[in-house]
Amino acid sequence: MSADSQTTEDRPDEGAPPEDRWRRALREIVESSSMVVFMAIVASMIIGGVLIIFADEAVRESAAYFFSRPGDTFSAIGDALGSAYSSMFNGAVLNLEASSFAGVIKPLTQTLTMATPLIFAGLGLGIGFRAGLFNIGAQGQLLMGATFGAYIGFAFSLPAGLHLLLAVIGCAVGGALWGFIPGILKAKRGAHEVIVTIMLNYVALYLVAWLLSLDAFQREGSDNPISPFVAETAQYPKILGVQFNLHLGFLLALACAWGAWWLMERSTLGFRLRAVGANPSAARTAGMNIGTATIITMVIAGGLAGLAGSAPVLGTQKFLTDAVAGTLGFDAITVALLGRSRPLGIVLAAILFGGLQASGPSLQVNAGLPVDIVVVIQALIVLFIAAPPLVRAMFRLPAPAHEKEVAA
Amino acid sequence: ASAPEEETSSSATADTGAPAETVDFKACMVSDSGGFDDQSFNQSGYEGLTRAESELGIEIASAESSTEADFGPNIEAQVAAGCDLIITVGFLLSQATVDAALANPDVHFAIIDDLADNDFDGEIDAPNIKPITFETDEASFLAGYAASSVTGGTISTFGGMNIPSVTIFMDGYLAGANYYNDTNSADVKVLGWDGTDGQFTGDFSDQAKGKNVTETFLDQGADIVMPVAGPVGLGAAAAVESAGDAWLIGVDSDWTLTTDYADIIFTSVLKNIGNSVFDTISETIDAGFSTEPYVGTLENEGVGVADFAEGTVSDAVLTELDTIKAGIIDGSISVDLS
Amino acid sequence: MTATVADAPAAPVSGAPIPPKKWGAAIALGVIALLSLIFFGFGTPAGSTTRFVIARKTDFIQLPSLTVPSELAAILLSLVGLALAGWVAYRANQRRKVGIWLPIVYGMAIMGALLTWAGAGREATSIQLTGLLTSSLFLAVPLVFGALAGTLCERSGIINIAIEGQLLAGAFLAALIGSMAGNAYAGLIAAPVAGALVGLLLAIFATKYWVNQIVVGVVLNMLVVGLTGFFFSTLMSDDPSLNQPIGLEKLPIPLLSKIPVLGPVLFNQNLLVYILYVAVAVLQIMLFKSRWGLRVRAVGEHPKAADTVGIQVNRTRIRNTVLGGAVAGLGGAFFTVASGLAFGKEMTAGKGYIALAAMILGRWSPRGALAAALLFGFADALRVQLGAIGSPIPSQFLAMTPYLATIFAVAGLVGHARPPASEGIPYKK
Amino acid sequence: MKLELRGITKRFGDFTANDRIDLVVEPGTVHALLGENGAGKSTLMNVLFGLYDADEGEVLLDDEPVVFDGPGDAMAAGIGMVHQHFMLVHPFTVAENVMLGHEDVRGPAKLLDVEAARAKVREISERFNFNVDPDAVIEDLPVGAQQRVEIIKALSRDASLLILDEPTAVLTPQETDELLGIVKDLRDAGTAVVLITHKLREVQAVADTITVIRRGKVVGTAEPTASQEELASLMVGRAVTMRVDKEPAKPGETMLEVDGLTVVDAAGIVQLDDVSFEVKAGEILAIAGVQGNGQTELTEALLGVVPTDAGNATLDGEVITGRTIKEVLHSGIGFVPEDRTEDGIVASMTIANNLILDVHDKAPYAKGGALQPKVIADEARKHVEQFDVRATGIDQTTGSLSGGNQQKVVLARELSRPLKLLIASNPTRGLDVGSIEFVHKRIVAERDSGAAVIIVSAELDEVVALADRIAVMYHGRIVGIVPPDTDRDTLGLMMAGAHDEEEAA
Ligand SMILES: Nc1ncnc2c1ncn2[C@@H]1O[C@H](COP(=O)(O)OP(=O)(O)OP(=O)(O)O)[C@@H](O)[C@H]1O
Ligand SMILES: Nc1ncnc2c1ncn2[C@@H]1O[C@H](COP(=O)(O)OP(=O)(O)OP(=O)(O)O)[C@@H](O)[C@H]1O
Ligand SMILES: [Mg+2]
Ligand SMILES: [Mg+2]
Repeated sequence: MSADSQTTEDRPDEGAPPEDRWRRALREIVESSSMVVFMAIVASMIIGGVLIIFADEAVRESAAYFFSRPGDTFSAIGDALGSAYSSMFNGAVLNLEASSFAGVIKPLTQTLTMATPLIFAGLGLGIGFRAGLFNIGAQGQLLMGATFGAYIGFAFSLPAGLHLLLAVIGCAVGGALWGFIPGILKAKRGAHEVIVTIMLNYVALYLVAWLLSLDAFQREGSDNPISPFVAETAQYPKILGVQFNLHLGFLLALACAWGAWWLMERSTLGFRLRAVGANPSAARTAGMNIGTATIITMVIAGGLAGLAGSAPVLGTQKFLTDAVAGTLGFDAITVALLGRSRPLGIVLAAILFGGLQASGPSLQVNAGLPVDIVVVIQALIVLFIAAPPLVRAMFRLPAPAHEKEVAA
Repeated sequence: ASAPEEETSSSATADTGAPAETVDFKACMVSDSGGFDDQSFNQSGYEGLTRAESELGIEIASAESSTEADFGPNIEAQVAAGCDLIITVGFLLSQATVDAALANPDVHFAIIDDLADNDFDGEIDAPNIKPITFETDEASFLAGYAASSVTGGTISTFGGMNIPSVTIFMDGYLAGANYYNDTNSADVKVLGWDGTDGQFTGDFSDQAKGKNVTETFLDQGADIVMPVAGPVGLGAAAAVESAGDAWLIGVDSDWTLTTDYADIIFTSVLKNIGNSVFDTISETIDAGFSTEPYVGTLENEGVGVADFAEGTVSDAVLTELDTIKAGIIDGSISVDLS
Repeated sequence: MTATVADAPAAPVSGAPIPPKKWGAAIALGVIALLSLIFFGFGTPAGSTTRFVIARKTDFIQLPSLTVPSELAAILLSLVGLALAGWVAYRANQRRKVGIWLPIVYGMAIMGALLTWAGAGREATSIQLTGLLTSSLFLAVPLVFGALAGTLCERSGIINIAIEGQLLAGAFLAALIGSMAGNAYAGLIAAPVAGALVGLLLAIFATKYWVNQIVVGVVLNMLVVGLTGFFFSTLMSDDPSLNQPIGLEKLPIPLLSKIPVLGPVLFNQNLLVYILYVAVAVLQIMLFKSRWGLRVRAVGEHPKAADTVGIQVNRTRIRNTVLGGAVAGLGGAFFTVASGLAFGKEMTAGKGYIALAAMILGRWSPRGALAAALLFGFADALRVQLGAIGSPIPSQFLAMTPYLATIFAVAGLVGHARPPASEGIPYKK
Repeated sequence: MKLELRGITKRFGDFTANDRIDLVVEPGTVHALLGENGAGKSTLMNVLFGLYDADEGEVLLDDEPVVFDGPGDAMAAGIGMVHQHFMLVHPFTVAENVMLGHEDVRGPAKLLDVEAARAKVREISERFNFNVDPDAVIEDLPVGAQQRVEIIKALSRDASLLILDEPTAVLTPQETDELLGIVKDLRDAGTAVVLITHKLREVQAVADTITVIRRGKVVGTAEPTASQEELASLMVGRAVTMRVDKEPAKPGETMLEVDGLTVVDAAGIVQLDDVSFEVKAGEILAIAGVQGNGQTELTEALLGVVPTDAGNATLDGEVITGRTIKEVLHSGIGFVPEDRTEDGIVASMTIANNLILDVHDKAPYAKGGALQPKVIADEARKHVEQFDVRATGIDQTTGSLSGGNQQKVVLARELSRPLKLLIASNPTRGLDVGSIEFVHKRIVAERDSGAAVIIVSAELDEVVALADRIAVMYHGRIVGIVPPDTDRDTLGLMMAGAHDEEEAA
């Protein structure tokens, strides 16, 4: 409602003199969504700052004698915030303290590396959302993809290139298989995909834990639940040289983003999936098979989530454990929704998440913040970015002419 | 509170009273995804680190890993922050530690619960890593034996997950009970572990499940339980406490000191990670870094059992335990499951 | 069976409004019963016995334990399952549904076969029936509260993914306040406040700022994990007196608690469990029989229709989401004060997500939520029981039991579940 | 109650739906609001009812300015409204829907008094001959019955100003007459009534005052004595023929042959009972009948949406029963569904996309699995222009079109590919007179180009005007097929189940 009234306030009256060019340019900047993202980060910095100050020992100590020497408290606050924000920037964007150029850009490459699996999985989830399926199962699909890919990677010895190709396909197939199960259960039995995918996450976890208790999946000479290394021939090559972790998977993820865009916007299959997602009964009346669309969607979504599993096992960590999925599958849900289920949005949201994740070590080690505060700040940033109306209200920015809703 | 003098050094001063002059040494630690509150090896290691900070006057930094993807970046961040010694916790960090060690030959590393030998050639994979490991089964063997001597016939154990760093406790426990049965021709049953598989809660955080598992053991007639599952063991303790006629065996640290359940702790299987971390740091400062692996055993008191609850273990058994301990140390008694 | 399948009409397009004869359930039940016969019936060593212990040693009435010949019992129970599957097939041929008794009896038969097989020839241990049921209820408690919370929110159109965070916040505040007051009941009162606060945030972001409700939910979970973790490792570890394992005592209900088997299971519980009974019953009635419930459901189904008859859509949603948060928060007390435990980091261990599944499995009704949570609790208790007595199934597969059981339940028995039509969509004028 | 609207302006984004509208409704009168599809009638009423906030202007009741925060305020002030898009909660029963918002309750827990609500529904239903079961669940009801529920809902609240937004669009002629009778009674009792309808006959029957809106502005008023032609041209801005001009049919080969088609639903009820008929190329067969007598099932069985239990249908010699919907559509059938928002359009997709919903994977719209955006856009522009869809562009989402324009999108899609058979359920529901004229012309043109046409319509006028033969359905059977000049009384009797003139035409 408040947006409504702002819209009208903002509308140039008919017959009023045309808005002057500069004012219009300014207005466009202020209304733009990048402005909102920027202000969202500012807002979460401010609120997160309160927590940082609270967590900082020097501040607490100096606050104890605030009235005798307030300057100490303020300088302690300044130090705490300064070190937190600079650590964040140094950890996720550019390390201005590094001596070499490589050191300066390393955080950026780390951000992109961290974003890679999120792009893959986010794309899969985004396609599902647009086809009307709420897939909570990226976690399990990712794990199964990682398992298949890693197995191909360590159990076979094949020529370079071919080995990588097969391992990557293995990841996609593993994930697709784990997506197929809820797909077919929904199509044939009407089983709610949210339940089935949540449950399959756990099943995948224990299945992989069991596999890792078998000799075939363990390193020779060890009983630890860690797989052998994936052969070099099956690893993603590093694309910026060995000093950076950024690997070919990132480019593959971008290619998939383009592919997902093409699929959803330009292909007849994507058209069907969108129609089924938006109005199944109209889609059915127009001759589309809902069950088939459900299965195809889940297979594609699972395949992409499976590819997300290739990022750790073929790119960064290079072996399989049952914790290889981390929280990627759940983060990807937020990434997909934050990116409004559109490929470009998902890529950007994944890079934001990658950056937040990449800043974690620096925040802990350099700014001395506990990991929990890092989590809280990350949550706040996402929350504010997801709520443009709130950010506009906080900073008294005008609403754009067409308020876009945040919806899957 | 009064304002401190203007000239106080900026680094935190020890409040233990120990007159630690500041040493120019930075020791750092990276946890695995359990975090430093895990009531288990991350926590013990971290206690060693903070003790070194206050007693040795060194600078410390720590980083918790939320997921496996954080291992490498956390270590790298500590390298970049100028840490002299980086201690990583758990076998999961093995490869990340080796990678960082190879890339940074002038930084020193130590890893807890792992041999840093990922190619299994019997050699440490980098020349600047010190492995810190523990023969925990030696200690839990004693606990299993002692428990068998006081039980009504059934003792039990469960783990968080079926992984070697957990099951080594259970192996020794089971072997200890078997040894008791053999030497005393008794028939004590061990529930929850048969040498290859058993009872696991599936994670290291769900205390309620730990409580439930323990109640199930008690229903089956067990009167002693040894949870090897970090904080999940607190759930077990709650179940034992409300049952009233059972005992709990703590793991890693002495649970009469670290938990609120002193009354029901039969004993604890100690794994002195904190000491080993502290010793590694102080040795590195005093004598320079050595890659000599540290193996905690009964002999060097890296592992052990805490005092038994009063009035439980008979003097005769205490004497037997001393003999067994000596036997384990001199190799005449094997703690392996036969 | 194949012959009857053949004369069924051509498979309908999925979701057809007029479905033909449904064979899925009969086939699934038949296959499972057959597997049970092969594995549990014929897989049980001949001559062994299984001991079922019905009463716990603390029970008032000590029923004798029951020892059965394992192989025979497992075969008979599997055959009962097969016969029931046949009955379902017969009814399906007549396009008739079967009563709710059937899945219950069927489930008991197959479970019985499984337990008989698992307990065969184990002298030291026995199948503890009362213990199994007590565990089931115990493990179901947070799920019921979580699923009730989800139901309250989703019935009004707000998707509550933040159940996990609400449980955790409730667990945290219950431990904190309970420890400060030195009284577990103080914690029980504080828990819903924490959950309600999380619910309020969800409600505001969802209704006022139209943020995607799932994003808010996931983010709130992160936020609660971060905040409770932070206070746990600072506040609580600095001063352990703020985090004490204090517990609600059991309040056995006179007479009722003396009933064999069910008495100790249901009526020798602490206050939180009694609140649970009341909450399920009251919410079931209120949601489907009261003015409040009618309006809430209208808002969740068709907010514009509700608006056109003068119901305040967003106010209703906010109120319900806060109430739902409070219910989940109360459920969070289970993890700490109601179980006699101190707070631990992330101690809810994903129960919020399972509760979400229980809500859907229970078709967004309190009664269904209870049933689904109990099913899950039972499957979980079963795996603990099998883990305790030892079983040839690898522990990782045992750990899958509750999750697989849930998948079977949705795919085999429940089928199509329809959420409130407008959930997740912000109401804008 | 006297109502006055002054200078009401309502904008959606850049689009002005109501532009400074003034309107006065005196107590005890029926005020008809006319205007073509998308003129802004519903929007104006929604503003009045408090559903939308006006951007400018004010509302006065009995000369007092009022501000409604929401419909609750409007209802409290004595305004009742029957919404064009049903405001019914689908999983609820009729009684629950009717009581929603002003429930009778018992006891401190405010438990619902369902019996009281049932009684109220039964009472109103009987009073107006509506034949509505209070315990029926809305989603199981045909749209006609839903419409009656909406009316019961409004009447159950004794409003002193009643807004009826196209209440008769899906009513049978008898029901329409009953409703108009009610409107007159209410007026005579002093209630002010605003009636929005596209059926000029109804306007002439009950209106005391007529206001015409075009493109958001009031363009004039008319006397109730004005002829339909006058009203129509005032509305549309040009002369409109109110009759369907068509040549006599020249039936060719048999195109569709239906033989013994039977449909039994999940509950075991026979919905379609041994139905046989044929339609020749170049003729229009209209299916008449009171709603709920199997018409819907017949069209859906032909399309393959519901499975058949016996019998078959052949199109041009090819069996179409037992095939997938896609195959049936591609064999040359065009289908205009009964419920357009549910089955006809995908509201969140653009007009261009809705226009290719069932041909998106056929040339020229697709090539090798890839859509051809340029072709799609060009064709869409052509169709939008041809069918006069009022939209800001082909990329507007279909859901934000007015209902009439949504219907035109469906028709444009189904009529723009070569058809052997067109099946259309209520093709002109909710359309304004200008659009109806256009649609009827298109349907006749389809026939003349050699397609067989089946029209299902609740509108007897439409049936008689379009049909070359009329099939009457009753209780799942075809009780007779008669020529279009059959008098209405006979048709009425047949629709009531009297057997007559089997296979006459
Ligand atoms: N919520 C909305 N957002 C955007 N445009 C809208 C909205 N509601 C209505 N419109 C547009 O406003 C115009 C007027 O619509 P309105 O529903 O008032 O027409 P109408 O006169 O009732 O037409 P009909 O005879 O088809 O019912 C239409 O062009 C419609 O597309
Ligand atoms: N918030 C909205 N956003 C987009 N479209 C909307 C919105 N609200 C309503 N609409 C659409 O705008 C149109 C106008 O709604 P309304 O209820 O006034 O129907 P109408 O125009 O009177 O329909 P008809 O043409 O059949 O008379 C409807 O088609 C509706 O689906
Ligand atoms: Mg080596
Ligand atoms: Mg209208």
